[in-house]
Amino acid sequence: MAARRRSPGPGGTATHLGEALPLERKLALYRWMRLTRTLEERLVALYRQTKVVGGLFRSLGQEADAVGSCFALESRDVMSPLIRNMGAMLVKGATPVEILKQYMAKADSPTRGRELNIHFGDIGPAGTTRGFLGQISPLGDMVPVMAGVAMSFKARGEDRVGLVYVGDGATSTGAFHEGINFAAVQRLPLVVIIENNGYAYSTPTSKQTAAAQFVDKAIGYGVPGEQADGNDVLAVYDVTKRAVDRARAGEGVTLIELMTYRRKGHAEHDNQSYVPAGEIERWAAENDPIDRYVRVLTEREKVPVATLAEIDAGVAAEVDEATEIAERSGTPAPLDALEGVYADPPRERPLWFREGADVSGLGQERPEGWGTWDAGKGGAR
Amino acid sequence: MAARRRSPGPGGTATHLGEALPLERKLALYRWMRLTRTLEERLVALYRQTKVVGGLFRSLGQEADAVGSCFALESRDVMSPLIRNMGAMLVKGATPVEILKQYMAKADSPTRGRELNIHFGDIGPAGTTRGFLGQISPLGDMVPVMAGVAMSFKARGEDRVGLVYVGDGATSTGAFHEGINFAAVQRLPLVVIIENNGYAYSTPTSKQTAAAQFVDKAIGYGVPGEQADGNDVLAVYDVTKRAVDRARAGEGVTLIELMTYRRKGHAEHDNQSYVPAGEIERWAAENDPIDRYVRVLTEREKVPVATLAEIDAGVAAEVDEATEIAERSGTPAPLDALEGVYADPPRERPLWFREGADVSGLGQERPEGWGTWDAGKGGAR
Amino acid sequence: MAGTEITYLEAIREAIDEEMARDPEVFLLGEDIGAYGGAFKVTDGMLAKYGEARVIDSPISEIAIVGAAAGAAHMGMRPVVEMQFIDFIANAYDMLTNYVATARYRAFLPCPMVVRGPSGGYVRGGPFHSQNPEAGFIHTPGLKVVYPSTAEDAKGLMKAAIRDDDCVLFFEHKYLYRRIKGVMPAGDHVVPIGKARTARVGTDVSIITYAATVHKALEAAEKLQAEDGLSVEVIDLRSLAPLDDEAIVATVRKTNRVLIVHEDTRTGGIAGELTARINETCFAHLDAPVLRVTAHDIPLPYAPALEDFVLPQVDDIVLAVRRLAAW
Amino acid sequence: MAGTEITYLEAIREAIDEEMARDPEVFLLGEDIGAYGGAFKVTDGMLAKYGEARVIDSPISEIAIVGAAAGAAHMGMRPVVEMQFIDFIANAYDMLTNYVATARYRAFLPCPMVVRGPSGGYVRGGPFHSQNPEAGFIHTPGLKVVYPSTAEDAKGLMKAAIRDDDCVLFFEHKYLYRRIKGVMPAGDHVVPIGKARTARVGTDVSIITYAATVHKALEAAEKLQAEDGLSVEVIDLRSLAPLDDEAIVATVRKTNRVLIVHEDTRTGGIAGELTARINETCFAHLDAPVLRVTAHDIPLPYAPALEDFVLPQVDDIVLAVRRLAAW
Ligand SMILES: Cc1ncc(C[n+]2csc(CCOP(=O)(O)OP(=O)(O)O)c2C)c(N)n1
Ligand SMILES: Cc1ncc(C[n+]2csc(CCOP(=O)(O)OP(=O)(O)O)c2C)c(N)n1
Ligand SMILES: [Mg+2]
Ligand SMILES: [Mg+2]
Repeated sequence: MAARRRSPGPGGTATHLGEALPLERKLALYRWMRLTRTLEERLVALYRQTKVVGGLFRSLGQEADAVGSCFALESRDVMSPLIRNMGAMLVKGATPVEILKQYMAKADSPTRGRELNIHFGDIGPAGTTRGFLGQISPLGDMVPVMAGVAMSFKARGEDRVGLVYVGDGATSTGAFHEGINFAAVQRLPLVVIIENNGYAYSTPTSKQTAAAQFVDKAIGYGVPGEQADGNDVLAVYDVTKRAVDRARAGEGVTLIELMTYRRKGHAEHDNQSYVPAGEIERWAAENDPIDRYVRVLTEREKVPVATLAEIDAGVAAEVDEATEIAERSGTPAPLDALEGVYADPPRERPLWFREGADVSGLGQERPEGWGTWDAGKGGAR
Repeated sequence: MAARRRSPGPGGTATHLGEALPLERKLALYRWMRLTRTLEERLVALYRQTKVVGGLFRSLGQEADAVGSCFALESRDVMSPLIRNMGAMLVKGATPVEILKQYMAKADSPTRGRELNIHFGDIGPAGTTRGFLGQISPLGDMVPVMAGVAMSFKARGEDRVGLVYVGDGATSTGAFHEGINFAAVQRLPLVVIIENNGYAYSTPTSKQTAAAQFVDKAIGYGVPGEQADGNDVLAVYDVTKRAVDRARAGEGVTLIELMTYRRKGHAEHDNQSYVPAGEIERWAAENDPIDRYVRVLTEREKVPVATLAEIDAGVAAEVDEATEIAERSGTPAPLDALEGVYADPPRERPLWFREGADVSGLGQERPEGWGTWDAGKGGAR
Repeated sequence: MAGTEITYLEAIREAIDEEMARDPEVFLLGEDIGAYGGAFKVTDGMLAKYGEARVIDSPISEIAIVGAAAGAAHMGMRPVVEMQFIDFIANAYDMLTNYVATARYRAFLPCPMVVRGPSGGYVRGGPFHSQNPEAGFIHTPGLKVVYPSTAEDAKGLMKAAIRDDDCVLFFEHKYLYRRIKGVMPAGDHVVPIGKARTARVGTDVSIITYAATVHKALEAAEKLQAEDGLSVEVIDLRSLAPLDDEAIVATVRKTNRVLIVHEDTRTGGIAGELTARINETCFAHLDAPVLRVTAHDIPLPYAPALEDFVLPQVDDIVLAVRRLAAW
Repeated sequence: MAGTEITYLEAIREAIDEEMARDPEVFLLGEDIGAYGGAFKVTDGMLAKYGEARVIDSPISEIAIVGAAAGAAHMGMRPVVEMQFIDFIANAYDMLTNYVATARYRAFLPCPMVVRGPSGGYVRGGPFHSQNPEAGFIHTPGLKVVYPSTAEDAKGLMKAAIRDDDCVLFFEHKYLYRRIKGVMPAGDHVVPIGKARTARVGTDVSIITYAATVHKALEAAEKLQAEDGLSVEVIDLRSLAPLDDEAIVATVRKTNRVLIVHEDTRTGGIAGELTARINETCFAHLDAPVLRVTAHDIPLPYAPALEDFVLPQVDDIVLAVRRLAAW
C-alpha cells in the first residue's frame, strides 16, 4: 500500500494535458486562483466588520484543487461544490458580487437570504444556466443528487458530465457510499473528487479511515481511481480532464483523490489548536498552490512578473467593485419569507398572529458568536 | 481484476485449519448443516399448512457458509445473523424449538410473538448468554450495531470477538459502509462476512455493484480482505477462523466474501422467474454444500455412510420432537402486547376504548398472501 | 380500461402506466421493480413495456435512489421511486426532509418526484413491514403526502402526484392492494391533491380518517346505523399534506361531534394536528371533545392476536362513536 | 460546583463530567468531541480527563455512531452520542426509530443511551443548523425526548438521561448555551424525566412551552402583567416524551385558557398532540380554544429579517394571550 502523503511537496503526477494548455488558458487558471484568494481575504475583512452573517469558510491553500478541477469541465457540464470550492464556482461562472451578497444575506443575493455562504447554484438545460448545483449542509448528500443529474444526461443522450466534490470527512457518510455505488453501477457520466485536505473539522484523516489512501476506495466500486497533487493546478486539471473525458465517452464514474491541505481552521472561529505545531507553516512555506504556480509560469513559461501583477491588480479592482455593489444591496423584507415553499400554493399565508401585523421590527438581536471573529465563541458549519 | 465467480465448482481456497479439525468436530459441522436443511424442510411443510405466520426464508445451498463461519467462533463471541443464517444460529445455540415457535408466533417463542421468523437473539455478558444478536429488517443496520458490541469488548479488555453477516445486496447500504469504516478506524474485533449468493431478492450482483468482487472493498476500508468458496464448509471455517484469530489478537476488522448461491427464491412465494434457465439446477447438481461435504467425509475422511445416516436420523428425530413441542404452545394473549416498550413504565395502559373491553376476539382475519405458499400472491420480507 | 373493476394495486399500476405513456420524462426507480415487477408486483410489466432506461432496478440504497431522483427531477425528469416497503423510507429521512423538501425554497429548484411504497398493517408484517410513517413527513414543509383508500383515488392521486411540481410521498396501503376494487372513471382521471372525500354522508357524528381505516370506519358506520340508528359521516382525507381544512370545518360544523381514526400510533400522529385545527376553527361548534381511535403507542408486533390488539378495530370505532353521540 | 453561576452549556458539561466520574460505563462518542471539545465546546476538557477510550472522535457517520452506541448499550455500557448539530440526527432516523426504539420491545434488549446535540434557531444558522426535530421522534414509541430551558434542568435532565435505562434524545438549545445561567443545586442534582416545571405561576391564562420559547413566554408574561394586569402561568414541559399529563391538566383546569408555544414548525408539531390531550381530558374546562404560536411552515431561512419572521417572537405571544384573555 502506498504511504499516506500528508507532508508537503510537489507530487509526481504527469501533467501532459495541463502542460499542453495554451498560455491564455494557463493565465486564466492563475487568475481564478488569485480571485479566489483575494475574494476570500475580502470576506475575512467583512466578517471582522460583522457584515458577514454566519460563519466564514476558507479554502486557503486549496485554490489549485478547486480551480484546476473545475477548469476541466465544459460550460454545459454540471458541478456541485463544497464549502471550500468557491474557486470552482468562480470558474463555473458564479460572480464575486453573488458570493458577497450571499455571505451578507442580501435581499438580491442568489438565494434571497435563505441559505448561507456559497450554498447557491444555477442549473438547468444546457446553455441556459452556468451549471453549478448548490450544496446542502448534510455531508455526502450531493453525491446521490449529482448521480441523478448525471442520470438525466444519460437518459437524454446529452453530451454532458457531472462532477461532485466530497471532503475526506464526507467519505465516511452513507450518502457518499450509496451515491457513488449507484452511479458506478449505472455507468453514469460522473466524476467524484475527494479533496483530502488532511482534516475534517478537527478530525485528522487517520481517524476518518484506516485506508492508506482514499483512492483505494475506487476498486471497491469498480471504477478507475486516480490520485494527484492537489496543490499543482496543472496536475489537478490533468487528472480531472482525463476523468471528464472518460465520463463523456460513456465510460462511467472515476474517483479522484486530490492531496491538499487545509491551512485555515474549519471556519474562521476555529483556532486549529489540534494541529501539530509547524504543520501549517510548513505547508504555507513549501506548498502554496499559487506560489508554486507563479514559479511554473515565470520560470518555465517565461511569463513576465508584470503580467501576473497586472492580473492581480485586475482581480483586486474586481473585488473592490463587487464589494461596493454588494454592500449597496438591502436586506430581505420579512414577508419574502413566505414565498415559494411549494409551486402550488406559491405563497404561504402568515400565521394568524401575524395577519396584518407590522413585522418590520421583530427580533433583530444579533446572537453572540455569529458573524464576529472572536475565536473563543462557539458556532460551526 | 479477478473475474466474478458466478459459476459453480469448488474454489481453490486452502483449508488447513479446517482439515486439521478432529473428526468429531468435522462430524459436528455435518450435523449442523443437516439440521439446518432438515429444519428448513420442516418449516416448508408447516408453511404449506399455514402454520407459519408470515414469510419463509430458505438457505438451501448456503448451509456451509452459515455453519462453517459461525463454527469458528467461541461461545463467548457474539454473532449477528441474517435471514439466511439459521445454520449459524443453530451453531451458536439457538434451538429448533425456539425457531419453530418463533416462526409460528407462539406465546413462549423467543420474542413472544413480537418479531418474525429468526429475528431473535440472546446476548449479554460472556458465560450468561449464547451470543447471537437478532437482526432487524432494514439491511445493513447490524453492522454498526455489531461494531458497538465489539467496541464494548475492546473497552473492557474482554477476549471476545464479533461477527456480522451481510448479503451482497446489503453492501450497498449506507449503514454497512459507515459501520465497517467505523469499526476499521477503531480497530475493533469484528469480522464482517459478505455472503455473495448472487442475488438480492431478484437483483443480480451485477446490478448491485460494478466491482469485480466484493472483497475488493476491503482495501478501501484499510482492512484485510479474503474470499472463499462458501459451499466448502472447511474452507469457510478456515477463512473465518483466521479472521477471528486476527480480531482476537487485536488486529481489527477483516472483510470476508463467501461465494455461494441462493437456490431458493428470496422467500417461499418468490418463483425465481428472473433466474436464467438451468442456473439453479446446475448449482444443485454440481455444488450442493452438503453433498460436497459428504464426499469429503466419506472419501477423504473414510467416514462410513452409516455414521452419517445415523446423524441424519438423529436430526430427523430432533426436528420431529421440536415440532411437536412447538406446536403444543399457545398463541400470545392480546394484553401481552402492552408489556415493555420502556423499562419505566414497564407496561403501557390500554387506550380508553379498550379499558376493560374483551379483546379476545378482535380482528383475526388472516390476510391473503401471508402464511400460505401460493406463489402468485404478494408479500415479501 | 374504463368499465371493468380493477384492484387498488392495479389502479396504481394503471396510473403509472398512463403517465409513462403520456410523458417521456416519467421513469421508475427502485429495488426489484424491473424483471421482478416489485415485491408486490405494482410495476409488473413496466420493464417489458418501457425498457431498462425507464424502469431502473437499483442497488439497496434508499438514500441514493431518493437523492438521484431529486437530481434528475431538477433537470426536468419525473422520477417515481419505489420503497420496497415504506418502512425503509426512514433510511432516506435526511435526503427527503433536508434535501428534497427544501430544494424549491432554498434554491428555487423544482423537485417533482413521487416516493411511493406499500404501507400499513393488518397483514402480520411485524414491526418493519407495517409502518405508517406519515407523521414524520407531514411535519416537513415542502413535502406533500397522500394516502388513498379506494382504487379510484389510488389511480387519480397517483396521476396527480406524478404531475405535481413538488415531491409527493404516496403511501399505498398493502392491506387494500388486492382487497379493494373499483371501476375507474373514463378518461384522464386525476384526483386533485389537497381535497378530502366524503366517503359516507351523515348528520350525527363525523369520522375523519384515511387509508385502511376508512373501511373500518365505514363498517362501523353501517353497524351504528343498524344498531343505534346513528347517522355517521365518514371523511376520507386522502391528502395528509396539504390538509383539506375546508372539508374538515364543513363536517365538524355539520355534526358537531368528531372522531378521528388512524392506524398510526397515537402520540404525535396526525390526529393531534387535526384536533388542533378543529379546535382553532370550530371551537364554538363542538358539542363534545374530539376523540381519537388510533393504534397503541407500541412497535407493531406480528402475532395476530398482538397486532389486532395494538391496531384500531371496527368495534373500537363503534364504541367511540357511541360515546360521542351520548356526550 | 454548587454556589457559582454557570451557563446552560457548562451545566450540561458538568452533568456529563459527574456521570462519567460516577459510572465507568459512561462514554462519549461523536465528531470532533475529543481534542477539539465539540463544535460548541460542550465536551471541552473531557478527553484530557477521561482519555481516548472514553471520549471517542468518530468519522462523519451518524448512522454508525448511533448504531454502535446501541450495540455498546446492549452490553451494559452507557454511551452519550453527540450530533454535531441536531439537524444531522435525520441521517440516523432509521437507526433510531427502527433499531434503537424497538430494541427493548422486540428483543428485550436494554438500550440505555443518550443522543444529544445543539438544536434550535434564533441564531442565523439557516435551514440546516437551526432545526427542532422533536416531532419526528416523539412519534416513535420506545424513545424518550427532553429539551431543557434552564441551566439547572439542563444538568439535572442530562444526569437523568444518562441513568435512564432507555434511549433519551437530549436536545440542547444553542441560543441558550451561553445566554442562560443558573446556580446548580448542591449534591447529586437529578431532574426526573417526564415531569414538567411551572416556570411562572399565574391564574388567567396558561402558556405551555419548552426550550428557548420558555424565555420568550416569560418575557411576554411580564409584559402582559405590566400592561394588561394579566396573570400568566408558564409551564415548561422539559420532557416531550413522555409528556407530563398531570401538570398539563392541572394548569388547564386552573386557568381554563391555554396557549401552546413552540419554535418548531406548526403542522405536525407537538402542539397538535398537546391540544388533543387537553381536548380529551379538559374539554369541559376550556373557556376558549387552545391556541398555538409556532414557527411558520417554512424551512428556516438565515437572513435575520427572514428568520425573525418565520420564528415565534415575544409580541406574537403577547397578542395571542390577549386574544385568549378576551375570548
Ligand atoms: C452528515 C453531517 N454530519 C456532520 C456535519 C458537520 N460538519 C460540517 S463540515 C464537517 C467536516 C467536513 O470535513 P471534510 O469532509 O473533510 O471537508 P473539509 O471541511 O475538510 O473541506 C463536519 C463534521 C455535516 N455537515 N453533515
Ligand atoms: C434498507 C432495506 N431496503 C430494502 C429492504 C428489502 N429487502 C429485504 S431482503 C432484500 C434483498 C437482500 O439481499 P441480500 O443482501 O443479497 O441478502 P440475501 O437475501 O441474498 O441473503 C431486500 C431488498 C430491506 N430489508 N432493507
Ligand atoms: Mg477535509
Ligand atoms: Mg444476496
